[in-house]
Amino acid sequence: MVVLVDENTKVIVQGITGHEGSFHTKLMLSYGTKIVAGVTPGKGGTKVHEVPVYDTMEEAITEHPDANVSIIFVPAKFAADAVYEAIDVGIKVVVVITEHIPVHETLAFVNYAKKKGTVIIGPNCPGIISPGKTKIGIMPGHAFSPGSVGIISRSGTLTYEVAYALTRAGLGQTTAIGVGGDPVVGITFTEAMELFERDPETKALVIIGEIGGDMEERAAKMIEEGKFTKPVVAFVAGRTAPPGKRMGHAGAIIMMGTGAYQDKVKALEKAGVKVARIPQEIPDLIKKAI
Amino acid sequence: MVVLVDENTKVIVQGITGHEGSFHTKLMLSYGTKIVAGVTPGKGGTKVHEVPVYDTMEEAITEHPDANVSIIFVPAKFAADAVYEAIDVGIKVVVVITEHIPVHETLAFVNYAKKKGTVIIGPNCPGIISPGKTKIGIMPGHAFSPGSVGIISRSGTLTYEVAYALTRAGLGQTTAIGVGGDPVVGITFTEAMELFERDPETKALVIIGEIGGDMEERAAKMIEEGKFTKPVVAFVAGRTAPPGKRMGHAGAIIMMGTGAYQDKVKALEKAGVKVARIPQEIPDLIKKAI
Amino acid sequence: MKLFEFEAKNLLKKYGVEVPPSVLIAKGDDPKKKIEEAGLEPPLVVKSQVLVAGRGKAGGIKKANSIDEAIKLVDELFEKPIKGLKPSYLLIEKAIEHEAELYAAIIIDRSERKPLVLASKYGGMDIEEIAKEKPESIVRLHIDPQVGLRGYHARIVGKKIGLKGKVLRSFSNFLSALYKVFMDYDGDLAESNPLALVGDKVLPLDARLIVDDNALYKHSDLGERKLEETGEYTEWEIKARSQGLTFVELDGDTGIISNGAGLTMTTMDLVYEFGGEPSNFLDLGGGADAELVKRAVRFLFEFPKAKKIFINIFGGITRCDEVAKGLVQALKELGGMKKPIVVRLAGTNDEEGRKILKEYGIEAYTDAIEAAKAVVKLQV
Amino acid sequence: MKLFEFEAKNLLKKYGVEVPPSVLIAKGDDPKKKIEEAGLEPPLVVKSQVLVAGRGKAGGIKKANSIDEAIKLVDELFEKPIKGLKPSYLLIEKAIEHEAELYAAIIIDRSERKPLVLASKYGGMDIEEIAKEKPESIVRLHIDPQVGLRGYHARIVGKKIGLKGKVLRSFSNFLSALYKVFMDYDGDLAESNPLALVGDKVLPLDARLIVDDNALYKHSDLGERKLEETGEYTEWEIKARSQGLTFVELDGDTGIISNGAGLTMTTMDLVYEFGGEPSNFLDLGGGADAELVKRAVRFLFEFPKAKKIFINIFGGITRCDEVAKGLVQALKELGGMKKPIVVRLAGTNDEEGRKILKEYGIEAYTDAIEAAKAVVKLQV
Repeated sequence: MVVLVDENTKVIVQGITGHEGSFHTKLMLSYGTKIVAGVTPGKGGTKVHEVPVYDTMEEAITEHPDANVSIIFVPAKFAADAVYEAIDVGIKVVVVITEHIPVHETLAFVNYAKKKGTVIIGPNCPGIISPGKTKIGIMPGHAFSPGSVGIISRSGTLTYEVAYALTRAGLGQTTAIGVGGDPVVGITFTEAMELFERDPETKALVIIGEIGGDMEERAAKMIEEGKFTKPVVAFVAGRTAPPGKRMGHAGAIIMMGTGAYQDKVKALEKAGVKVARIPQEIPDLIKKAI
Repeated sequence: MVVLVDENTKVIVQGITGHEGSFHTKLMLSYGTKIVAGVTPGKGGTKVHEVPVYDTMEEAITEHPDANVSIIFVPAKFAADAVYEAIDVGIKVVVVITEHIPVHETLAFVNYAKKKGTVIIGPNCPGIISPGKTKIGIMPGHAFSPGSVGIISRSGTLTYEVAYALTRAGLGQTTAIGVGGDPVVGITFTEAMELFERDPETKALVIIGEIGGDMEERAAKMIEEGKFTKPVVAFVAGRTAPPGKRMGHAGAIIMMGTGAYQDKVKALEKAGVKVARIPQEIPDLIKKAI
Repeated sequence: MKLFEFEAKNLLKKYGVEVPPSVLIAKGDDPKKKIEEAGLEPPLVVKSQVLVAGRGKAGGIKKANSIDEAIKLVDELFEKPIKGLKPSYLLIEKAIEHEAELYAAIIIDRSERKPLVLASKYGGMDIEEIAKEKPESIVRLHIDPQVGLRGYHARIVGKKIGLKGKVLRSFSNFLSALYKVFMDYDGDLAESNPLALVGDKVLPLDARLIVDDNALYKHSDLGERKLEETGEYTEWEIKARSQGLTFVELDGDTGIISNGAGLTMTTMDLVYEFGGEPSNFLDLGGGADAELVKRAVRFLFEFPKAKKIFINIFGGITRCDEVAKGLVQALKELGGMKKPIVVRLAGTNDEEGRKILKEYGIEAYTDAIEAAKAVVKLQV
Repeated sequence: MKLFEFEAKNLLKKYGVEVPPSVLIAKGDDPKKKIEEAGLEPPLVVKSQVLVAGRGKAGGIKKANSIDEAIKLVDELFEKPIKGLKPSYLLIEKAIEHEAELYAAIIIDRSERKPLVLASKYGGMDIEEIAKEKPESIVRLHIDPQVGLRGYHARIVGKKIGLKGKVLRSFSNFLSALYKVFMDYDGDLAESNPLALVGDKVLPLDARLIVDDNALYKHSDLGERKLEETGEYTEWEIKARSQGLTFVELDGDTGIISNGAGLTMTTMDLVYEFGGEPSNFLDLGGGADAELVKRAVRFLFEFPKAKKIFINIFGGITRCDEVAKGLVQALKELGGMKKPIVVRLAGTNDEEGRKILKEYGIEAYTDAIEAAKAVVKLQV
């Protein structure tokens, strides 16, 4: 078993006819991901890389009732719409790649998804991959390999970097989830950790954090309380970032006295987590931990 | 057992210091209703008929954790607020006496209550009474008497009229619920009927309908489908009301081709319900039915 | 409150909807100047701004092929009553060539407690007519108010009424705006009929908005509507409203005063049942005080259709002693019983009420049927 | 986007909040005339409209006991830089006598994913200071966005910061309006500090609103904010932004270009780790094309602090071949490598990228550590 998605997952791509949507549909297909349909309003009836395109999710799901995951490449202005559309046709995992979605909109659809029992990954995230099985996201597939390490991360490129290092060290991955870099995201570290805790294939977990917010502190608390029992290695980006400056995206800013690098590392180490100073140390720490 | 409320029900009166709130608190107390607290913002610390008054529901419920029903006499402009406040402190039955609440506000709080598992009675309703046990509403207590007939009604005064006729005919009541005269209300006929169906003390039911809407038709359908199995007698007000005219309140208007008197009577009779031409016929019809 | 076509269209415009170019003419305006200032070119449509349904069929909408013709129509339509009502405003619009007429509306579904979108590819006639003639053409979609009407809802509806491509996008923008107006303005109804199909977009040729009267206090920007303008009320109904009375005029001779919509209707039913005919519906509502009762009695004394009066009160929130006091005060001030009155009191404080009336010399009934029979029997 | 005090107060006013009487003075205005037109009487407060925190302590707020004094202060404050920034506007307000200074704010709690109300009876200092000095005084209340901030939420908060009776009602109205502004304008933060207690009401002496940059397209009524006015950006950061680059100036000599906030920060961390010091953070973001890379490289060539450049790319949505193309184009157009560059490419299309660079004569690294060590070693 792996987490949330596997080789049988059937995917709908929302915003499939756009530049990024079309490009990554091709990459996902060549990775082996089962993409059964795409949706772009007004483009119904066309095809993208042999994938049939529909005007609405309702039509897509009627034609492909076995679809269970959607991935969204829709521009920020229309992305929330696409999320609600996916939830309302019963999609249970929605991966939101789009960045720059207004945070009030994210707030609203994340709350709505929770009530409907839908898992949102993102927004502003690289997606989810179960190496060798399926890739529902924009990560470079060759950086990953099948194995028994789980990854959860707030950063896209850093995830690839770490997976690549693990892969080169012979440590494959069960699933890697990029939870997204926005201040408000769907699935959080602790929610993802519950899934990894239950997954028998996952033997160890890598947490890739970032300054800002308190997801890392909450993860540490969960470990300390004994609710996550597998070995964990962490890395937190932004050790040398000056406080108060917004580093790239809104998630990575130290505000209101929370989210500083030192606080996160202290909390993680207190919970017994090994914290790497640079990402490339992670494979060795994992090997020592398992 | 009776429906929703009984002699152990502990009541909070929201808007207790107002003219109507204070007057009916007195009447309810003298009926034997257990009123444990009142709430009026800015009037905390005072008393009304010996009932302690608080500024917020949070304080009231902290001091009286056994309170489980609230009744609202707050003016229309602030009534929705009071409903949310009651729901959010965990009150499970909220009786909304207030009329003239904007329908969009009612729509929103009725949906919210449903999600939170709270029963709303009203708005624009006379309340609920279990004769001899408790009266949470504005009905004249002496018109009612304990017994085995249930009453559900869209009209206030008409309910008293019918209860009075039943009482004079020796037919007491288990519980009478005035669901309210607005176009959108909390508990509906069919939802109330589910409760009466499960109540062993209720041997027969009186439905007091009105032109407009389709609550009577839905009740008829429920009976026809065998989901309500006790004897039912109905009366529908507005037989001689001219169509298209708004009779008194917004609920009683025939619109969009639904809600006409004849349609309702036809549906009820098709389901085997005896329909009285005047309210005073109801006791005889009930006697024949049980 | 019903909004005039031009008011509804102004709101839609505020919410980003394209509407036909137009100019509003008030009585006394110079139509030629107004048309020229607005830069309107013929063909034009001159539309009587009245709130009654079926305005087109009643001759309230006329086409003009020249500005001169439009000016003539202005004079004509200002003088032309539509179902009894002369307009205070006319809307002159550019006549729009269009390929089809759609129907789109949002109402509240009271049973589902949700906003409901209604649409049909057969616009231009009443929704009741569409429901009769092309029931299968009506598309219905409930909206979860927490989610709101989103682009995809509009697209689902649009596709089902046969729209595609760019028109679908235009329809989606239109419907989203209509929903926003509906929600922001506490709409009972927001409607466009006909909604015209013009090239690759939709354009509302007509627009209606009915605002929940209970919510009007939130929308002071809408101004007030004179009852005379609505076409919904008779002269006496307007008079009653100005006195704060909930009154509906009927055709019989028995004046009815009761409390609660249900009981007042039932009182009418009772009078009919025993062979009488009500002259009106007058509901005191909940918690009537002596003052309101006084006003109601005085009103029915003046209302010529009412030859006799039946006051049927069952007290709940209304107290029978207050009713009795109001009645006695009214009779004292107005110099006695100008019309014969039958009173029935029951419920809260009925004994006190009965006592007050008895002191004045009125024997109030307890039983509604007896009272109804008595009032029907009264010869006037 | 941060709003100026006067902008935030204007919004609050629009939402029904009473604010102190005031007049806005732009550079070049006649303050005497403006004050008189506004009917303001001394005592007055003259407030520098700058967006930096700690304005009061920095001398940006001055009291005037006469109109003449206020006029003098206008001249003085227009010339006085607050933390390096001279104001374009001054706000002259009636000085309000008050009994106490409260704190009230609404932010988004990212963990709970809900709006969070923060309030304290100890206003007048930063929330961070309050959190340090009087942590127990901070009242927190999460708001379910579906329900909104209702009167009773405000009353619960108000009571907990010690308010009663009429003041409680005034506070409740204020907080409801603050919440509406926060929600309607996509606020990251809506704050009043100090919120003054004046008799039986509250009055915002200061007001702040930060609007989510991603939502600015919905709020064109707010106008635009020149980066120069914000006080948040250095000259080079402003220059970078105007070119669409996400750039933060730092103090070292190693220019950093990377993709993704996490990787860019980590690249900084790596350079530090091996003894170097970054001169900047420059994040290409997701899906950078050749054009963006070209702009970034050209920018760092111009940026004097960067003596050498480390380009660290791990391709996901960004394609390494695009990065390579952009770099090569930049070098060609700018006449070669003006500063030494170390490139590391991995991920999507990295082989293609490496090939393109090799053709131009650049050997790109695959391993980030080797690359970081190499750039640190470079003598410049």
